[in-house]
Amino acid sequence: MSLLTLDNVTIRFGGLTAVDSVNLEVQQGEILALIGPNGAGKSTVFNLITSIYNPTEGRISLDGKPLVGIPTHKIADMGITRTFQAIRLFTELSVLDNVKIGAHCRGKAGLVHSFTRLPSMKREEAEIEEKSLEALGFLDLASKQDEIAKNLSYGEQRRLEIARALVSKPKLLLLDEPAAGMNPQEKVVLMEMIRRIRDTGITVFLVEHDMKLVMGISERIAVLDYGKKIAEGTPSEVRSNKAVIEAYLGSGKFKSRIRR
Amino acid sequence: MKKLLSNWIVQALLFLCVLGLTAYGSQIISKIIPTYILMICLFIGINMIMALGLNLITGVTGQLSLGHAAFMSIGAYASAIATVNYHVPFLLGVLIGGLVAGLFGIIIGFPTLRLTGDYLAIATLGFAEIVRVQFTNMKITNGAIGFLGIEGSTTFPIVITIAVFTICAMVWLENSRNGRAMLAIREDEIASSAVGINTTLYKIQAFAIGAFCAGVGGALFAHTTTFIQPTDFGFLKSVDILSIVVLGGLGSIPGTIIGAIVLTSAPEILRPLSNYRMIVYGLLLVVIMIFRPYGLLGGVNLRRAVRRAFMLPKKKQAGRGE
Amino acid sequence: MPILNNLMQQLVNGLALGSIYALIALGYTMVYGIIGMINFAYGEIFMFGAYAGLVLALTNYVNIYLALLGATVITMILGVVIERIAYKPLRRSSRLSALISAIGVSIFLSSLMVRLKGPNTRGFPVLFENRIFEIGNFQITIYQIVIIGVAGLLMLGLHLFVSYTKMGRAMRACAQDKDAASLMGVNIDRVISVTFAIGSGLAGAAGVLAGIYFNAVQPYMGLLAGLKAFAAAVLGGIGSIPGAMIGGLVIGLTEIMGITVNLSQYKDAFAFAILILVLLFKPSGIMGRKANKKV
Amino acid sequence: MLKLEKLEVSYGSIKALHSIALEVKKGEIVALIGANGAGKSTTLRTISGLLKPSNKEGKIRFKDKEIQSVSPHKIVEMGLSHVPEGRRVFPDMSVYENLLMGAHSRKGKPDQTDFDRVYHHFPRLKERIKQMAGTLSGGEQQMLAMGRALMARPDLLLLDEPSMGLAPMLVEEIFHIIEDINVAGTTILLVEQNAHLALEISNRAYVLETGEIVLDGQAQDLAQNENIRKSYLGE
Amino acid sequence: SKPAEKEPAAADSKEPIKIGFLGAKTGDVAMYGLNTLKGLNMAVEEINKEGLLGRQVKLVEEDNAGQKDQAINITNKLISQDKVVAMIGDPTTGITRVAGQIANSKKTVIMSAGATGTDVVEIGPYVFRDTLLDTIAAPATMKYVIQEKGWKNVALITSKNNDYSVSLSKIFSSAITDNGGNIVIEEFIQDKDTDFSGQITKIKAANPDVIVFSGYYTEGALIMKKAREVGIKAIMVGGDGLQGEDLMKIGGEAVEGSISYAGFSPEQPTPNTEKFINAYKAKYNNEEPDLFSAQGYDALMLIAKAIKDANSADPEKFKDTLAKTNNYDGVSGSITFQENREPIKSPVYLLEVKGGKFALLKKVPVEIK
Ligand SMILES: Nc1ncnc2c1ncn2[C@@H]1O[C@H](COP(=O)(O)OP(=O)(O)OP(=O)(O)O)[C@@H](O)[C@H]1O
Ligand SMILES: Nc1ncnc2c1ncn2[C@@H]1O[C@H](COP(=O)(O)OP(=O)(O)OP(=O)(O)O)[C@@H](O)[C@H]1O
Ligand SMILES: CC(C)C[C@H](N)C(=O)O
Ligand SMILES: [Mg+2]
Ligand SMILES: [Mg+2]
Repeated sequence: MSLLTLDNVTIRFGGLTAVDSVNLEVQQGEILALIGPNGAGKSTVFNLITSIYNPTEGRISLDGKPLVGIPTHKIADMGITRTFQAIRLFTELSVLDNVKIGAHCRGKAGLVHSFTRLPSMKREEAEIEEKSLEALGFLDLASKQDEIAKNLSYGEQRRLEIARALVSKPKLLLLDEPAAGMNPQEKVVLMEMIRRIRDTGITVFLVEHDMKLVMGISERIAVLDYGKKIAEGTPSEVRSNKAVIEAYLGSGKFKSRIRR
Repeated sequence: MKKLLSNWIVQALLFLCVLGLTAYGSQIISKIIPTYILMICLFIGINMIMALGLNLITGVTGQLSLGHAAFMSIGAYASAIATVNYHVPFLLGVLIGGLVAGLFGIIIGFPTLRLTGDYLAIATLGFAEIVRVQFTNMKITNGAIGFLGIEGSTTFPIVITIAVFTICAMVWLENSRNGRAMLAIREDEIASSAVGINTTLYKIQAFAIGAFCAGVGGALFAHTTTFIQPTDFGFLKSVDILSIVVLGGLGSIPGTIIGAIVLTSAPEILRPLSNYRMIVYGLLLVVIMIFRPYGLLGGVNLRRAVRRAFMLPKKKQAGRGE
Repeated sequence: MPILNNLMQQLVNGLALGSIYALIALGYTMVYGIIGMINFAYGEIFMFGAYAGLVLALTNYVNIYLALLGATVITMILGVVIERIAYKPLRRSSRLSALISAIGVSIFLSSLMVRLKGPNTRGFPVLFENRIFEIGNFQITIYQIVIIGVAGLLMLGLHLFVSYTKMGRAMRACAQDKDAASLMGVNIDRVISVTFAIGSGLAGAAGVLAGIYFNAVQPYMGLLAGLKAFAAAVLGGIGSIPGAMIGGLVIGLTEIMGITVNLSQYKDAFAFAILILVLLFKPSGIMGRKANKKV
Repeated sequence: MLKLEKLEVSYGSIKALHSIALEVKKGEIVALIGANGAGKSTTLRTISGLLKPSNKEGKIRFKDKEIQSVSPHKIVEMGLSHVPEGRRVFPDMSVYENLLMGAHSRKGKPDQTDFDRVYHHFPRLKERIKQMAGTLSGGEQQMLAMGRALMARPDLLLLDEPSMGLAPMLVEEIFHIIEDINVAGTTILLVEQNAHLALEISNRAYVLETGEIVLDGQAQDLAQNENIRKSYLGE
Repeated sequence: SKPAEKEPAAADSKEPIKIGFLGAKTGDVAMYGLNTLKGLNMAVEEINKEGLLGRQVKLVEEDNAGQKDQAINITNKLISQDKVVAMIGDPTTGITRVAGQIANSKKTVIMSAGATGTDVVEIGPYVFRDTLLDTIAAPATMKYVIQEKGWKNVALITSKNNDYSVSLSKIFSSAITDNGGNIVIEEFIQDKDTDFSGQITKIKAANPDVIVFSGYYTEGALIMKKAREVGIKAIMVGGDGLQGEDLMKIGGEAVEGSISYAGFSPEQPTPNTEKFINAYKAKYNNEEPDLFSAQGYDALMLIAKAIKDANSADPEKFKDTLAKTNNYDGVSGSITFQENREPIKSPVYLLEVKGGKFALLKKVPVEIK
């Protein structure tokens, strides 16, 4: 059964149709990739799923429950968390706090608890801390827990974003270009991490331009171009799809035109 | 021993002891120190309480508010009306002042929280002006003529006790789930909602608590001056409180405390300069900001600094994967 | 019919008052839009301009134009000096730090003026004869015409300058990303100085004109003027020059309308209530572009 | 064309670069590769004047003039352009105005041929000429950042990860453009994570690790180097 | 009340007798404070020529910037640190009330040289003022305006955020009806407003015989300028808030004919007043003294006289002497303290602006009960 369903989803910005009647299903437990040229509307799809934008037309549902119109913060409660293409960390806070905040929707303590400090709250705090450290360890950031987020290098910041999204144990994790800015070596490590995340039962839906990574880990790939879905299938199907090659992949064999 | 200390009942008892000692100690102090100094300390305390509230709104949650004096005035008038017209006991009056102000914090919170940055700032400023005009035109407040006959019940021990309580409450809040959510909102609203933080809720919480503190401060103020007028709560009052927060170090509780001490006593310390006093005061603000751009204690991790100063070992970190 | 008459007259009154606000707001929004800082000392620069104009006007050798020019030049220099000393060191720290520094400057300037010129309100000498025109059943004075005209022209001029000149573009670039602008070869310090010079010069000129129009100059006049300018600039949309004009007019008209409907005692509340209401429906002001929330 | 000597840079108490030396000759493409946080961007930011060296011995020579204490806008005027990491387009300006900003340092008005050259490489920019840069997609913004730098007709172009976030086809295109620009006479210092392509198009390369240059040489040689293949080419 | 903290200054010591000045030198109301201070400094000079009980008088000046919290701090400082025997309080009612509470509880004399509102001297036996009371002068003025001049239709303007103006308007308002006049329009402004076109347009339509404005001269002058501009012929009548040379400086032609009252008039002065005016002009660069400097001067003189008469600088003693002041010939009129310490000043001077100066229109003697 499909976890997330996009049904005829369209969004327009003024005259521009950024996402155009897209139908898409994300299956429970899979790694699905969304690829397409720059400006095809991939990030916009993520923004639609997380209610940062509201679709002009169409329906989106998680486990059959509609998502359109539900405020962004409730989306996380329902089990979808994400990372951002342009990293959005809580830059002045410590790495550990960043992840703890990621666990927000798993906590219950309210204002009264803050002031009374009852044992139930302490227990919850301890639990959150433990989970957070676990998530940091998972993404190999444990040694940086006291660092201020903005002082991390780009690649570390990307991993921290994933840790923050992961700590709430979502059903569906949306990754927007997780490998951007990483070198090939780091990408290999990242690939391994994404696989391990999936193995804990979390469905992964990612947008990425690095074909080695996309082809390497996804079970299925959907392709967008000018807001429309132009292809969907297994990596090998997509790789050989003519339209995809023309619109997106290119030759894949870059050769310097100049003899040096 | 350690286990005993983490029991909340023991903690609560300890806290009450501290409060009691503070109250008792300050009672003694108030007998020794000359009234002039004592009154300055009293105003430091009042300003500290109000500034801690604003620090929660602006420093922790990142919502620039230029209308804190409005909440202060609401607390001042509400408590004055309660104690004078309805003969409510003083401390209850203070509580009422805080609650009414907090309620207004929520009321102003709802519509204006859609606004961000400077748009929010001007909306809060506008709100404060509207409140002031309203007080000027109300019968029960006696308009511009002012509200007379308030008992001078505020004492140094009471102010210090409330200030200590406020500080503790703020420290607790900041280290809780709620506090972290507020910090997250300051850093990035979109990312906050993406991790499930109801930004509106926490902003309103911050406004409510911040306004409550301002209301309590206002109530204490009214019962110190014994006479209040709408002009006591103008824009410049809001600016004064904001200056305390920023100059001390945005988001820093120790900073706010230092800020309140420095900025409340500065006009008094500068008295010998006589006619040049305010000129120098203005310069002082500029100079402090230039030399400490993040405020007196901005960017200083007090806990770490203390640890370093006393060479205490770092807290053992659990789950360190090495 | 008299009611209608009255209404027309009140409209003219509101327009003139609004133009004054707009005039003050133009320079404000300029600095505001480009440095991205709430320049709380702006009102005091306005006040300094008014005093400079007054002092110049009181010397026998100076006519209105020279007084205006002199005040403009003096406030330009003042603005640039203030920026260099009090704001530049804070450019990379939090916006609120600069705000407090600006508050310090404004306390400094107004207290200094009390020392220099005393706290009294001063009238302006008559620099040119006021004349009253009766159009149909309502009146408009030459002062009002001048104010409305000058505000309109300045708005147009500034708008063209910022939108279409190289300097104007550099200013906007600085407003959005200073490092990137400097990588384009923009001399940030110069752009900011020019911005402050223009903004402060406008404040000075507005000070003189407001001084003449209201005939009242006072060391603390900057506070209210600064607040109204801030309100007008935000209402119109931060950084938008036509917005500042519209914001000023809306606030002026609202105040006068408050008086017209017999709520004089609430007129300021009225103006701010309108401001808040407008913001609730248009959270970035009348002419403000919606903040680009692309994620 | 460009020469760095004993350059050290710190962020507060953290030293990001330890005595770097590096040279770019006229007409070359030189690649600077290294892991995240190695200090590549820091190096570029220091060259273009956004950061200042933290030591006195640190020297940067551009066209035989010392520029380590010259302000960024003067360096641009001397013919050095820097496409910063993360694009940094002006979000509230149109694409067209962004391009105009690129030509800011040049005397007089940019002519149509400059625009045509940019449109030729990036036809999409022409489609979006009136759109606000802030609403462009990530890739579109990268194109704009590149296009904007071209408008300055620089002698030396610093590129900080130009392929980040670009679709594969565009990555290729960007690298072709880099070559074209180079052929047309612009010297290039290129920072890239995509070491494959970077080494493919450059003459020489430097490898940076935690603020120190650990290796340098001809690009082809480095591409064959065992260590490099393992740590930077992911093989 | 708490015990006094200070040692009563021994009468035979040669230490100077300290008097505090508590007023605004900066901030919105600085102008009143500073003018009061000028009068005070003159009084000090004069007293010190002869000495008081063989001692000198020393003025300790502090600036409260018009703020109540600062006023509290200063009052405490003056009493507990500087050990003043008396304070010349802030000229505004608001701060006098706050400082009065403290001074009274610390048994230090305080005298305001400007407060006109209610609930000032009621605070206690140490609180005084030497102002002409609006409750006496305002009805007298209205009687003149309505009955003698026959201006029955009144436009009443109040500065809504000014406590003085709001209180005074209430008095004016009942005095107008008492004397058979009627208020054809009531308008509101605020202190620091500069544009009054909206209100004036409405007033013009109401066509009043006279404009009664209860606020300060700055706004008064600007209102009249606007009124003349739109062709209103009626003159302005107001309280002692209109007293100040700046009324004419700002208002010029437009305030010609305006009527206001004061306990002080530079015209037809008593010999005492004349002496004061000349000395003031000599000291301050040919500036004319105003109501506040005159009342400030009188306040200190009154206190000095009480100290002298009581032969003691102990406030507990000389406050009673002070309270018995009868028909003191001050430069701002003759002053008598009633039973309840409220001052009666006689006569009330009705002044008219004539040729850019305040000219005496009428002296209204006040009966002392
Ligand atoms: N808030 C907005 N206002 C106007 N246009 C927008 C907005 N958000 C996105 N767009 C436009 O929608 C299109 C799709 O953008 P989107 O960011 O989804 O692309 P993308 O597929 O993620 O591209 P990339 O791979 O470069 O990140 C782009 O042309 C972009 O300019
Ligand atoms: N503004 C800053 N403040 C403090 N430290 C910084 C700052 N910018 C960078 N650093 C630190 O300096 C080091 C070098 O950073 P730099 O950005 O130059 O790396 P990079 O090689 O460009 O990495 P990437 O490939 O991730 O872009 C890193 O450790 C980083 O954490
Ligand atoms: C300064 C004075 C005009 C003050 C006024 N009389 C008052 O009582 O407040
Ligand atoms: Mg994207
Ligand atoms: Mg980098």
